[in-house]
Amino acid sequence: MSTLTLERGINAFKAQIDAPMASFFSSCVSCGMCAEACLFYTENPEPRFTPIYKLEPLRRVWEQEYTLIGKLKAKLGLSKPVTDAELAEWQELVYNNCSLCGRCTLICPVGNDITYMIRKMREGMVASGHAPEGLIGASTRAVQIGSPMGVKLPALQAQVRHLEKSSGLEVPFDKEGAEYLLMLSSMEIMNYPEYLGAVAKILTNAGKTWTLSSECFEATNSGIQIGSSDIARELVSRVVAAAEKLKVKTVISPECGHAYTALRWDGPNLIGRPYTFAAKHIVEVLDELRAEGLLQTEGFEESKLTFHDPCQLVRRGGVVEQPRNLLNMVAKNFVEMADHGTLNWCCGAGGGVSANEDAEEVKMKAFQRKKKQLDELHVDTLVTACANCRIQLEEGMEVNQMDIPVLGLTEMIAEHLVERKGGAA
Amino acid sequence: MITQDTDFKQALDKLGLVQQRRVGAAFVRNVLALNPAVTKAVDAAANEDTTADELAVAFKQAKAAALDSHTRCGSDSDWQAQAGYFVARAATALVAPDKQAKSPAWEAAVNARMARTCGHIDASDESMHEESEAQYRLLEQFLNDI
Amino acid sequence: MRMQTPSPYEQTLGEHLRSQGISRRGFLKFCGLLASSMALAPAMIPKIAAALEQAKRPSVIWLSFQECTGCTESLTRSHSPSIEGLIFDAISLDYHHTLQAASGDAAEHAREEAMKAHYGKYVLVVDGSIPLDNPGYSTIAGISNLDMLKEAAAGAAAIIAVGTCSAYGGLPKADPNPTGAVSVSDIIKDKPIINVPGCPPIPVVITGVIAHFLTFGLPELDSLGRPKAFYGQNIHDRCYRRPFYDRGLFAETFDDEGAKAGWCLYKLGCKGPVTYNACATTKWNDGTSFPIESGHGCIGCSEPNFWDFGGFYKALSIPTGSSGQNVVYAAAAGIAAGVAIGAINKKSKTEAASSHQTVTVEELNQESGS
Amino acid sequence: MNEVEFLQWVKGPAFSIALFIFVAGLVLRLFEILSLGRKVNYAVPKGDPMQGGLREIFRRFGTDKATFQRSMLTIVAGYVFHIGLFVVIFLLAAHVEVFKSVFGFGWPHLSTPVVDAFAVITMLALVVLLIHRLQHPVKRFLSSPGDYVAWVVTFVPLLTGYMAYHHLLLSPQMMLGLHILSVEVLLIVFPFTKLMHTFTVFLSRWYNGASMGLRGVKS
Repeated sequence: MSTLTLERGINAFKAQIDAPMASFFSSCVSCGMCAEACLFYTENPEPRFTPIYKLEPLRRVWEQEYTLIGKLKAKLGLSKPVTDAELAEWQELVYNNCSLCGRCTLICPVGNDITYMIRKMREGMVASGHAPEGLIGASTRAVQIGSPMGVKLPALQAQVRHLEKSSGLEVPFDKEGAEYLLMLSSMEIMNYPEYLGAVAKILTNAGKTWTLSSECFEATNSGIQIGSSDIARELVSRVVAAAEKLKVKTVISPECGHAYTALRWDGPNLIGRPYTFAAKHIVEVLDELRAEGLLQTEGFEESKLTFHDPCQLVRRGGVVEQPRNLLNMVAKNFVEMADHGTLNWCCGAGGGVSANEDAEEVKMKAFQRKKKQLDELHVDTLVTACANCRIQLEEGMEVNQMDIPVLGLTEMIAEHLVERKGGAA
Repeated sequence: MITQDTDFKQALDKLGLVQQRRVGAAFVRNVLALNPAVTKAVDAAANEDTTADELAVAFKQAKAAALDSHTRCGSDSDWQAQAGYFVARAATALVAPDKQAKSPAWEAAVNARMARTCGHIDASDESMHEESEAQYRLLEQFLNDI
Repeated sequence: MRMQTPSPYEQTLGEHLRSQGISRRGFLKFCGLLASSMALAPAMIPKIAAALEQAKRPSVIWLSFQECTGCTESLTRSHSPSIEGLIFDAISLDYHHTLQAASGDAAEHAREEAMKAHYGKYVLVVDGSIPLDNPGYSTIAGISNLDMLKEAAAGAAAIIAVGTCSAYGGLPKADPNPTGAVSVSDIIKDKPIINVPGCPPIPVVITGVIAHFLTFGLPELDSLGRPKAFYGQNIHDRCYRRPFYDRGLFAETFDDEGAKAGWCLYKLGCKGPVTYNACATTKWNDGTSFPIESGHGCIGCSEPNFWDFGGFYKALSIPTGSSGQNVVYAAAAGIAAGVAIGAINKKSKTEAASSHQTVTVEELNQESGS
Repeated sequence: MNEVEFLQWVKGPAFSIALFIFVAGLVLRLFEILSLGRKVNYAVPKGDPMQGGLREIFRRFGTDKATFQRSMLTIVAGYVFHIGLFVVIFLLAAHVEVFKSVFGFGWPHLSTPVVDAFAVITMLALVVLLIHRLQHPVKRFLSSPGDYVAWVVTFVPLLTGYMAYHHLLLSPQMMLGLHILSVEVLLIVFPFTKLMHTFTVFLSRWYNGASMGLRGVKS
């Protein structure tokens, strides 16, 4: 049986390097500003956590393979080939200390998309056998069981029964021709089952047809996080197959940022063709319902609250206004953090970081950035729209003894929902 | 005789906050074996003399227990351990500060059912139904007592 | 004071001048002019006078090779009464084929005689460059310039290379240098050589150098063999138009408002910033003016290779090559190389992509291969 | 070789060689980069990549307030020396003449003392940035020999140009020769060092901006 080798890793680097990356590497002037944009550096200021440095092995492969000077240097023995030991050393930088949040990409004065390159670098890390254990486990479960957390269909069905019983709502499975196919993240099934209830309530109330798929309910894509297009393709193909089989118009990506990126942006490129359906984040769908007048709320949250922008929504998805539109429907005292919207700081646990047990300490250090942002504001409540952000934020609050409850946006909207005539229950 | 959730919920909604906490405590006690770490919080909820300060302490402990037992994104699901998480969430709902508390008894009931289900979730049996039936009886008993 | 022999060659300069009826007062005035032209302090005048008084009238042999006689013209067209004139009285010009009365064999005979009589003591002045490609390019009485120079240099006390041709090769050496012209210093390596470049050199500088040689011996020279006393000044630094340069006011054409207003001629090709000569201070035609004052940029004639310096009317900063064409060729070469390298890059990328083996979770869960 | 021949050499053959390598190198490098290609994007765009690319080319000249505060020295000194370099390179009369000789057209220049002042400020900014690079833990850590080479080949032409203008230290020919030579060194190493960012910065901002535009990210 084949094994993962350094050679395969370098080969993956070579296959991944494209014109934008060559341009990015050519443009970097080592100004160090990306370090200041990255919470893994600002909260743990070791120079090796500088975003661009995390790409050093990839940069060297580019230089040695794709530049005249680099080829010359290599011939003259002035540059050494990337070694297995180096890649092993870089694992911590590429996985534990990067959540692919895209802040460096936004700040870089020469315009380098560092996040894009780290995502690509992970391809080589996987192929050379340097992916972290946690993500290997998640990817394996995702491929073999259908969920990175090993959640099986019966578990979802049990949650659905709970929901149906307690709410009286119908939660359909495999309803062909439904407008929406609702995807979930295992995080929601396991930790926040109320999310499903909230969406069910809102969609049903809006008079929309929607369904779950018994063949594929998991939207998160461990393949993207670990950085393997092969695995990511396998996982996203299941979503596409389910959606196309049920002939839905829109697939709803759950409150999980990276799932959205995987489904919305990477998916079509992984399968090599456009989708036959639209892919939207739940917040986008909710905002559309709001705009159509199908989502009406009553009452307001009295507490002073702020919104944590999930990085993949704002910086990699352009979803900035939608959550604010929704929040303003139900919150009177909504305040913004100093850096919000596209400039928001990551929670510190996305992009696969939270799947790596040895990133535990790093993750909590990174949370300090969020703490600083929150400390400035003195809010009572923190709202977000990503299950993974939510867990990290809750944990961070707990560790730092901050007494700010973290709420999911969808659930908050559902609580204030005005039940329409014609909508069920 | 309560036979369905709509009646169950309506009955719970009629109760005051302190009473909701007390009956909710009864729901959680029914599944407490799955996470004994929140015993103190459940006790605090059950006792109508508990002060706001004591509640706040209990709330913190329950929250900590919930965070302690949840499953991280990407890590392998352990439904047995996850049961403890739902017990802790149930307890947390019970002892939430007054202004955050939104139908604590209902929340506790739902989470307690989830906790019960967790143990059998991969087997997909109907234990959930048993737990809600148990809760209906507990509520009826509570309503009789007051 | 030593006893002088009756021979005119052995006369001291002082004696000779007096015999010519030049007063002490006139002599001191001459010394004063010398001092100022050499940029010496007035306190030096008595020393110059004393030194000149005692200097012997040296024998001077003037050889003209590939030249235009402009240097001699410059010298002789000077105004009288001039120091130049006086200096000519002060030396014994034993051979100068343009100026001497004798011609033909008689002239050559005079040269040979002077060389023999003053062997090791005479001063050799050279104007014009020496062709090395073919001795026939320039001969005097059938003797090649090279042979004549070598022979004359052998007995010379010092050589003064007058004019840029003899100092640096001059116009004959201009690209493509058809005669293989070289300077005196390219041939003669064992004698002190004083370069007095200029096309032509300023008359007073020629005579000043001779006077300096007579009074104080060899002058201090710069790295190009020029006496610092006369060539220590940068034209640009001494130029009266310098304030315009500093203010960034340049004439764009020879007849625009800027030119009329006397603005800096840098853009019109003035080489003043890299030229060392006394023009800006000594001036020409009895102190009347110098080229820049007449509205033309300095052509840098006292500098080596000035004729090949990218054109008299091109600004100093402009590269001499044809850059526009160069850029086109370079771009073409870049495209050719780029296409080749791009193809190689593309090939290795395609190879990498096609040799990619699908990563499976089974592989992930193995111990990574080493 | 005397100093005049040296000056003549740097103005003549050396400049031609340097200019050739510079232009050919630039073109070659652009081919090298662009030949690696980019995959077709099948995701349904949320916005116009073209617009996003253009927007980012310009937006990244500025920065948000917090980033400015965090990287103030880098940004301010960086701006000063980039503007200074622009003024010195493109607006000195002598340099305009050079460009005119290459392109066949020129443009107005600034008065020499103004450019001179810019040169001094630019050198100061560069020195400040070098010290910062040597002292700032991240910058020092990131800096490769290439970064220092880029600094030196940028600084030396400024210094020699300044000294040539003021007739300092060496003879004007020698200094002018060294100045031109240092520019030639700059031209030769330019395409093969980080100096290449002068051109690729627009390409990089474009690529990044196009990706942002496609995703509907407005910054």
